[in-house]
This record gives sequence, structure tokens and C-alpha cells, in this order.
Amino acid sequence: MLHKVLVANRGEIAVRVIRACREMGIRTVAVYSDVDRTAMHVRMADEAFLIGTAAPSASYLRIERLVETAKRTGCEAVHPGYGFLSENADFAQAVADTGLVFVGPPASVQRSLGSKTEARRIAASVGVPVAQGTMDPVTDVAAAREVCDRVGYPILLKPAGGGGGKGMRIVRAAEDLADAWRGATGEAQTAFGAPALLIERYIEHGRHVEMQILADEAGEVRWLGERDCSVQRRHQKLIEETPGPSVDDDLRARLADAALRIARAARYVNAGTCEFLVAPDGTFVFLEVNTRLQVEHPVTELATGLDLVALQLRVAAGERLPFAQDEVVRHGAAIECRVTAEDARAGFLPAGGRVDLLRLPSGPGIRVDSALELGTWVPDEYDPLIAKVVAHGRDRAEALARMRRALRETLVGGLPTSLPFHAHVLAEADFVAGRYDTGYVGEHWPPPEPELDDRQTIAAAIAAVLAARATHAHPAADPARSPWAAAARAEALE
Amino acid sequence: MLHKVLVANRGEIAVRVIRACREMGIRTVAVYSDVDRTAMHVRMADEAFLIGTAAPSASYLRIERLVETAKRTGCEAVHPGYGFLSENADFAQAVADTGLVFVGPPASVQRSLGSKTEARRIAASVGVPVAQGTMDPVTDVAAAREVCDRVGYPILLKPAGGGGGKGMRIVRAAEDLADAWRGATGEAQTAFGAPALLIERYIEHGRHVEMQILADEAGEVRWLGERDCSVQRRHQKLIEETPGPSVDDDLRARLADAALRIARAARYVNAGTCEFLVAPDGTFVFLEVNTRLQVEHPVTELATGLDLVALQLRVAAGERLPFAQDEVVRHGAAIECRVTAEDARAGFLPAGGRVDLLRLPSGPGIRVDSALELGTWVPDEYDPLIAKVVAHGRDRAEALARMRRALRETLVGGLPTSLPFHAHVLAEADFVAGRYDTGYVGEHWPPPEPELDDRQTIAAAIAAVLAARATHAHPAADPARSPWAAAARAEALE
Amino acid sequence: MRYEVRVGARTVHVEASPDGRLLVEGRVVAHEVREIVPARHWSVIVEGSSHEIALLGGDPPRMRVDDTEVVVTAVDERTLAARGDRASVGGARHEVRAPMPGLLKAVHVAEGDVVERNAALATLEAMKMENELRAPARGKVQRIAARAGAKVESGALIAVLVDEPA
Amino acid sequence: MRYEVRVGARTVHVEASPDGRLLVEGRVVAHEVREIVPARHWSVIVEGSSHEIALLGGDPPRMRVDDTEVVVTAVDERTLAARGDRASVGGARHEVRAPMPGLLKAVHVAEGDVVERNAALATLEAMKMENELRAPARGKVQRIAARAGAKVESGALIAVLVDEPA
Repeated sequence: MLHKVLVANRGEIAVRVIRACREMGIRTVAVYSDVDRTAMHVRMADEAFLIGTAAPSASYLRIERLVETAKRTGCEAVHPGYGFLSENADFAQAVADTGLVFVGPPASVQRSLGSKTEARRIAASVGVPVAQGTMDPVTDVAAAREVCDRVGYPILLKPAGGGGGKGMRIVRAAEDLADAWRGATGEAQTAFGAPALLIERYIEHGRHVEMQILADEAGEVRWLGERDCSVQRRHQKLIEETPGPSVDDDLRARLADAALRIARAARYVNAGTCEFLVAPDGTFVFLEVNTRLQVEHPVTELATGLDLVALQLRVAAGERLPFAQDEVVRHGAAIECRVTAEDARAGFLPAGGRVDLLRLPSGPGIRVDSALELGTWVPDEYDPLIAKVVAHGRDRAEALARMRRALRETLVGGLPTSLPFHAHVLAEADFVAGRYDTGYVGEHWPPPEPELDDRQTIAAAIAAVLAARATHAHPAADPARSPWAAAARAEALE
Repeated sequence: MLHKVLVANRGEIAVRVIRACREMGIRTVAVYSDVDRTAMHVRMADEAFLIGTAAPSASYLRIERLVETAKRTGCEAVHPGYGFLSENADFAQAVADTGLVFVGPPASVQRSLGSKTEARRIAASVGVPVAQGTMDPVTDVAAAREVCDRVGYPILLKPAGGGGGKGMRIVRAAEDLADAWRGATGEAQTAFGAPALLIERYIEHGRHVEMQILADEAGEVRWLGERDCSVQRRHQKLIEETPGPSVDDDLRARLADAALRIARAARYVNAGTCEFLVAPDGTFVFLEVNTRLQVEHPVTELATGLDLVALQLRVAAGERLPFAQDEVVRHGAAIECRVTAEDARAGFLPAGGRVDLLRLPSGPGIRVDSALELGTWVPDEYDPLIAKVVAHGRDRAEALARMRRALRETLVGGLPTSLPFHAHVLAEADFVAGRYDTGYVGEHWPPPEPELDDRQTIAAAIAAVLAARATHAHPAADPARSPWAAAARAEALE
Repeated sequence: MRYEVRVGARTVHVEASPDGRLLVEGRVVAHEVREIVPARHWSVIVEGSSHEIALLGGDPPRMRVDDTEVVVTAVDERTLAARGDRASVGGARHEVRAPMPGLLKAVHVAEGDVVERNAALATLEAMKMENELRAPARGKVQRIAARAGAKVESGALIAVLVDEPA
Repeated sequence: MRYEVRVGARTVHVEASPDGRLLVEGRVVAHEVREIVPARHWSVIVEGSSHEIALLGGDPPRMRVDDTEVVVTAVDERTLAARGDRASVGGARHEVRAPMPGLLKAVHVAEGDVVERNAALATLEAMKMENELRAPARGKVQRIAARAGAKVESGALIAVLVDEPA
């Protein structure tokens, strides 16, 4: 059993890990950058230490500083959360070298599965289908053209050096290759410091379906069910659910079998996710393994009743998995909306700011994982995810109804959010029917402007006049708190 | 299927019913007294109508006004919540007479089970044990003394005209009878307008265990599991959990069998609860039937995955129960803390006020049912319950750990609350071991003053000085918002 | 004082009399307003129908009406008169601002262009991603306020559109 | 300015120097304070140990320190001096007030009585229940401020106790 853990992350995932630790009686050490001094994870932890300035490279990515803090404060383990250093083999290695436990797969596993070409080789070696294309990174456009002509369009370009959807491009015809190559290789260089790209045959109308796995040091591996994450924009997931609406028992069994083979071949330990692209005919190809806890893990927790973070910590402490495969039972349906500080109607442009109105939903079947409070400052420097609203029901219809109800209750003011997107999708006919694939967002967003009924219009007009009068009546009030005042100021400047 | 429902209640239970309706696509009509104009249930409903002033008799208890509002707004049904008119047979009758559906058992059932003597007769007639004592109400102390001498002490006096723990007295010796009789009969007169009392043999170290049932109009009845509600103060429940720590499969089966017998004999319809007192030897006696939804219903919802309010509405609409008894599966353990606006350290004195600091918990396994927001005014006129924090886990240990974590996250400022009580009990050894009965609170509360460690003391002292300086520096600030200022004022008046 | 209020695609005229009564389109509408958060969050009951209104912020300001987000602006008649025709109904202006600090990689339109709603106006590189700044509505580009290659602060004005009838 | 701060059963002396530094019991303690809600809610890190402090209200004021509620009072030395011995450490006063409007059915103690903590001082009938008003601490009844049979408002002073050594 662990007694003290350093949480090398921030935001809702740091809060999530601290909650699990507190429930298990494990003390926690939080770390923070200067802009996060008042963040919730700092206040919830038992101890907290400043590790640098806002830029990730100056704080949450400082391997040496993190390891040194863990060591000095008497921690036995480090939980990386997701993002930041969670898939960084050097960090896992540095933690291990200091005699501490890394809560995740060891550096060797991170290294082999972190390389997309190596991961594809492992999958192919155990008979799991991979997309046609290059096994090795390509660095110039001429070589790329040759591969594309051989594989056939549409093709997908993706950075060899990193994941998360950054720098990916779909190319549907040979004449678009040059432009797409330039864009993708540029973003790859910016994001991962490496311009090389992989080339894959792109599957039209594919669904992004992933399988959650959990493995212990003794080599036991369990699968915990799939998540359909096809509702994506620029390969960024926006909604995830389980069971996948298109996944039947046969497909689920095949995906689980593929995930177990890859995990065993890679000598996987701790929680991880195998991502697949499922074609309309039910065939699938392996995409990659996320060697960490995922943002969308609560969906699986609600369906299985398992606490994945608690299990990560137990496995990391050397415990065996406390249940057999046939003891993993999934109940009902669960769905997650990732609420982000992004303006959904303006192309999902991220925008930090201060949360100055807030109501989070609760009640039957609703869970919220977030680090938001009234007054919370959402910095520009980090991932724009601000809250995960998760709904559970006895079936998909009940889970969706609860999510719709919860989204209606959710109120976030002070910065634009993705909430209009989520509200729209949860009521949209194709989504409600489970008819969607990775092209869904492009086809359904943005929708026409929403319409209000007469009474809603009158109510809004009355409130607007009261707000305008309040601004007028109290010109000395803090103008930063009044969007009306800001609009008036901008007007005056013209 | 119902299309529009009037919710004849306020506070968290009105919000709970509106949530279920919204998920089911049923429109809702809220009613409110003048002090509740800005309450959450008014804002969450589709329509809202003022029905009177603060005193319950002038608003939430106005049968005619409620029925008229339901009729005029085109409602098909009325949900009474709990408390107020939920167990009032005249209300159920008035609703039915207007051609509307009452969401609960019909007036005839309310009438027979609402009478404690009649309920005891029904139970006895189907072989369910009842406490020794009087079947009929007693009105004078001389007659009472005769009964007590025959039954033997300790005995329990309780009002024949109403429930909820008001006016109850335990008498352990003959010489205490006169005083107790005077107190109980007085409170019974005040609370229910009827001074008559029932006399029962009191079971020492009994546990209050109740069985949730659900019945449809076709006469099908299901039992959904027990709740142990022994943690009570003055017969007011403070904590409830399922499974009962002392309930084994055999006892559960016997309680379920007793509940089903009573429900069938009473021709019960809709949700209800049979309350029992279980003696240390596992024998039990029937107490009463609560002919309504109970405050603690979320505990059963978390364990079974069922939505009791949705099922109430479906049964009320004439639907058959959608599951067989063997499809009711209970998972893990669930526990509820009733957070009230009562000063736990001052004998649970209720105290309304404005909530001026608020953080409700969330995350894995936590559900909160409440109508609280920052700024919410908690009126003195109604039940002091302000939030129900409910935790679910794979076993009792996990549910308790999650509850402890959630209570730590919960922050309510501006009025005293029961939170110190709940935090204490959840960490107290006897409770954690499941060793408790209805005498628990008297034996364990109040505990010695809690102690802080050195760093907590320093942190608190620093904050206190900053608060004192802030009050000093800004004397013009709203004094109502600063407890320091209030203390200083009181000081000045001496 | 009279106000012209634009709620999403609709325009409503509200008159606030000195005694505090509000007339909507010249008639008395049975309504009951309470402020939940000063000048930000209201409960409004209109003829028995209960609505929750929240002013979320933004420029132009966004409001949440029950479960729907719309752009709402209220302009009093004096300001309207001062503006002249330019900002009267049908000629609303839309400012496109940088939502975060970054590098303006490209500007795709020129002043005078008429663009459709959601047309890409400029590309902003921020948070290691290229973000398209899109037109909030169909309109004519009245002004381009930043040039490609510039580092821009959060909130910096990039372009101004004015409504252009289709 | 020097402050005498009572945190639950403990007393701490804090000195605030004009430059804003705080000395605790005369020594510099490594601490970092941030206000979450002005004058109500703080994050305080003491030697790496993270604490959340909230001023809940009440009279005497209650504070939540992490997961524990305690009574906390901070009195500056000038006020202390003005009060004289009466309210110095060990002689704190406790006011018992009606927590809600109601009828004072009975008063069970007299001025001068020494009562134990939780002793019933008076019975208040409110919300159809009889509620005992209890002693918040062991002490001597300095004053009885209301008589049996009186209707009292919420917050009305019922009795004043002063600490009495056991």
C-alpha cells in the first residue's frame, strides 16, 4: 500500500487523482505553476509546492524538479495524470531511477508503444490488423507521394513524434498532398519538435472505438469495455460513450481480443487504452495505445463500478488485480461531454478567462469531474478542458436524457464554452439514433442559429434591458465584470 | 404517458421531481410561497405560480389552491414530494375528484395506513409482528398508566395523529410517565391538532430498518431492498444506508416478505416504505408505512440503478412495473447524509439564513440532491434539510471512504449546519464498524471539541487576522456579510 | 427610455417607464423578474412561463435563455440615434477578436469583401495549433485591423464585419 | 498590530507588521496566503502543508479548517486592553441567542448559576418542536436577557455566560 503520492498534473485530473488518494488514505503532494497558486488541486492536496512559471516547459514538464520534489517530500510514487509527462518515457525512467514508483507502464513499455511505428509492428506481429501505409516515418514529400500513389487515396498524414490529434491531415486527392504535407509537417515540428510524418490509408465513415485495459505486474490483463469516441473535431474528442452504439457482442469480443494480444506482447502494466478505427463493415485497424489514464475514463467507471485511479494505484503498489475477467460486469450506458473553454460557434477557438457565473449539475445519474469554482481563473497556457459532465443510465436513452437535463442545469459565465455544441448534439437526431462516425462534427456543426419562443424572447429582452440599465446606473462598478460595459467601451473606440 | 405534472412541494425534493420529469419529457408546473420566488425549483420548472405566503398553511398546504392551479394549467397529475400534503388523504382525494392523477397511493390507502392503529391491524392480520401495546389511541394519563403497567417499561408514547418523530417520548420508569405524557400530548396537539397518543413497548438497542416497495395498479408489488436509518436524533433521521450493516440475507428476506404482505393487504399502489424496528436478536416489529417517496430514496436508487421518481410517474400513469422481482439487483453499498441548516453543536437548533459560501462535492460515486446555490435564502418556515450527499461504492468501506472525502469537500457558509456531526460520525469507530442502533446519537454526540494540528492552527490564525484586518479596513462594506463585524457590533452593545 | 433589443435573430422594443414598469412592443406583458446575481442572472416569469436568463459575457454579449445560448444586445434610443444608420437594425457590426495571444499566420480576406457566415477570415497560431478565425455572420469586411505575421494579444481586434443583406 | 487569536481551545499570538509580514508567536513562519473569496475563504500553505480555511459565520465566528469546524476569534491588543480583564483569555463570554423566532417556554437557570457545557438553559418552541437552548461551554450565567412566556425574534439575546474555571 502506498502512503504518499506526488500528483504531477493540474486541473480536473489532479483533483481526480487526489480524490482517489484521499479515499484510500494516501497523502498527496500537489505541484503548481505560479498561475495555479489558488487552483483547486493545490487546496485539496495535503502538501503543495511551486515548481515554476506558467509555460508548461517551465513547470509541469520539468522532470528533474518534479522528481526532486517527490523525493524531498517523502513520496513513494508519482501519478502523471494525462497529458504533460504522462506518456514521456524519460519521465517514467527518471522516477524509477530515483527509487520511486511511476503510476503507469514502465519506461520500456512507454518507449515501444510511444513510437507509432513500433506500436504498429507489435500489433501486426500478433495478428492485429493495422492500416495500410508506411511503417517508418517519412520526411520528404516526394517519398510521401510515392507511398500515397501505392496505397491509394484518401490517406491520413500524422506526426510520427506525438499524438493527441495535433498535425493530422486527411488528403483525398493527389493534388492536395503538397499543401497538406506542408501544414502537417509544420505543426508536427511545432508540437513535437520532429517534422516526420506517417502515412496511412484513411478509412471513410470510420468510428473511433477504443478498449480500456488494465494489467498487473504479474502479467494478468483485463479488458473493461469499449468507448466510442467518434465525435471529434480535428481529432480532438468531444463526446465519448459506452457501449458503442455500433458495437455488438462479436465486435466487442474481437476488439477485446486484439487489445489483450497487444498488451501481452508489449508486456503492458497498469491502465491503458488501445484505439481502433472501425469501418462500416465491422472490420477494424489498430491505431495506437494510450499508455496512461484517459480523459474519458469515467465513462468506463460508471458502467463497471470500478475506480480506475484506485486500481492504478494498487497495481503500481505491486498488488495483483483484485478481480477476474468474468467479474467485470458492465451495467447500462454512460456518456461524457468534455466541457472546454472554447467558443464552439467560433470554430472552437480556445479562450481562457475568469469563471464569474457557475452552476454545475448533479442529481440522479450525474457525475462531474472538474476543478472549477466561481472565480476560478482558466489560464490560456493549458488544455482548455474545464469540466467533464458524465451521465449514467439503465440504457442509452436514459443516459442521454440525463445528460440533456444536466447540460440544461450547467451554467458557465465569463468565458465561451463548448456547451452549445454539446446541447445541440445531444438533441440531434442522428446522434440520438447512434448514427455517427468521425465525420459527424464536420457534417452537423455549426447548425443554424437556435430559435427562442416568444416568451423566452420577451424574458431575454427584459433581462437585457435591466442589465443595460444596471451598467448605466453604476458606471463606477468594476467594468471588467460587465460584458455590457466592455461592449460599450469597444463601441466608443471606433 | 403523462405530459404535464404539478409539483406540490419546494426545496430539493421539488428539484428532484422536476429533474425526473424533464428527463422523461414531462412538462412541470412549480408552485411557490412568496419567500420562495427565487428558489431553484421555481427556475427549473417550465411554469411557476405563486400560491401564498411563507407559512405552510398559507401556501404549500392549500389543497384547493393547488388543485385549482393544476387544473387551470392543464396538468394531468400532481406529485406531492414528501412532507406537506404527501400523506394527506384529503389531498389525494381532492386531486382525484378533479380528474387528475395523484402520484402516490390513492386516498383510501393513505387513510387506512395513515391511521397508526389501522396500519397495525392490517399488519397483525397478515401475521406481521407488531409491538405490544395499545391498538387504539389513549387520551388520558390514567388509562395510559394501566396500559404501561400491563405492557411493562420501557415504553414509547407516540402521537396517534401523525408521524415524522414529532411528539414521541421514551419512558423508562413509571414515575416518569406523567411528565412524558404531558410533553408528548402537548406536542401532538400542536403538530397534528390531536392530543391522543399510542403506547408501545419500546425495544432497547433496536435498529430502525425499512423496506422500500413499489406497486402498480395491477397489484404487482416489488421490494427494492432495505435501508438502516438508526442514526436518528429525536426520531429524525440523519444518516441512512443500504445494505443495513446488521441485515443478513435471512433477515432481509423476512423484512421483504413482511413488507409485501402488508402492501398486498392494503392494496398498495406506487412507492412506499414499511418501517420496522429490529431487536438485537434479529426479531422485528412493524412500525408504520410511509405512503410516499422518502427523503432517503437516493440510497436505494444508487444500489439498484432504478429511478424511483420516474417509476412513480410511470405507475401513476397506469403503466405496469417494467421489471420482475428477480431483475432487481442491488450493487455495492450506498449511504446518505442529510445536511440540515441546524447547529449540530447547539443541540441541532434549526437556523435559516443566506448561504454566502458554497461548494458541493462531486466526482466518483458522489451524488448530491439539493436546491442550494450561492446566495440561496434558507427560510425558517420549512424543513431545515438543505442538501443530501449520497455516496456509492463497491462495498461499505468504499462508500464510507467516498462519503468522508465528499464531506471534506463540502463547504457551506452563512448558516450553521449539521456537517460537523456527519464528519464526526463517518470517522467514528462504532459507526465505521457498523455497530449502531437508535441510541447511537445520544451516546456519541456531542464529542469532545475537535483538535487541530500545529500547522492548521497557524493557518487558521493567519486567516483570522486577515479577516479582522479586512473588517477594520473596510468598515463601509456590507456588515451583514461579515460575521466579524457582527461579533464586533454585539460587543459594542454590551 | 426606449431600448432596441436584439435577441438572436429577433428585434424587440422595450420601453422602461420612470416608475420601473416595462412595456414590450408597446404592451404590458405580465412578467415577474428577480435578480439572482446582480446584472448577470435572472428569473423571469412571463405569463406563468418560467425562464432563467444568464448574461454569460463576450463581445457581442451572449446570454443563456433556459438551455439556449444566443447573442443579445440592448441599445437605448439615444445611442441608436447617435450612431445613425450605421448600426441600426440590419446593419449590425461584428468584431472578430483574437481569443488568445498568438501569431497571426495569415489573413484570408480584404476590406470590402463580402463573406458568408463561418468563412475563414484569418489563421491564428496559438497553443501549438492553427486556429481559423471565422465570420460570426454573413457580412462585408469593413476593416482589417491586423496584418499577417503580427503577434497579437488576447482580445486584439482582427477584423470588423457589417451585416450585408443576402 | 498584535492580535490574540483563539483557535478552538488554543490561543495564538500573531503580529502584523506594517509591511504586511505576519509573525506567529514571535517567529517568522514560512507561509503563503491567497484569498479565494474576499475575507471569507483562503488557501494557506504553511511550510509546504496546504490548508483551506473558510470563515463560515456565526457568533462567535466559526471557521472551517480543512475538514474541521472550530470557533475562532481574533482580537487586537487595543481592544483587549480596553476590555480589561473581563474578556481576557480564560474569561471569554458566550452569548446564547434564539436561532429562530419562537415562544420561550421556560428558562431553566438563574443569573449567577454555574452550568456545564450542553446544560439546558431555556426551552424555545419553534417550528412545532420544543428546542432546548444549551450552554455552548461551561460557564457562569452573567445575565438572563429574556423571560419565560416571551415571544422572541431570531437572534434575540437569551443569556450571557462567562467562562468559569472547572
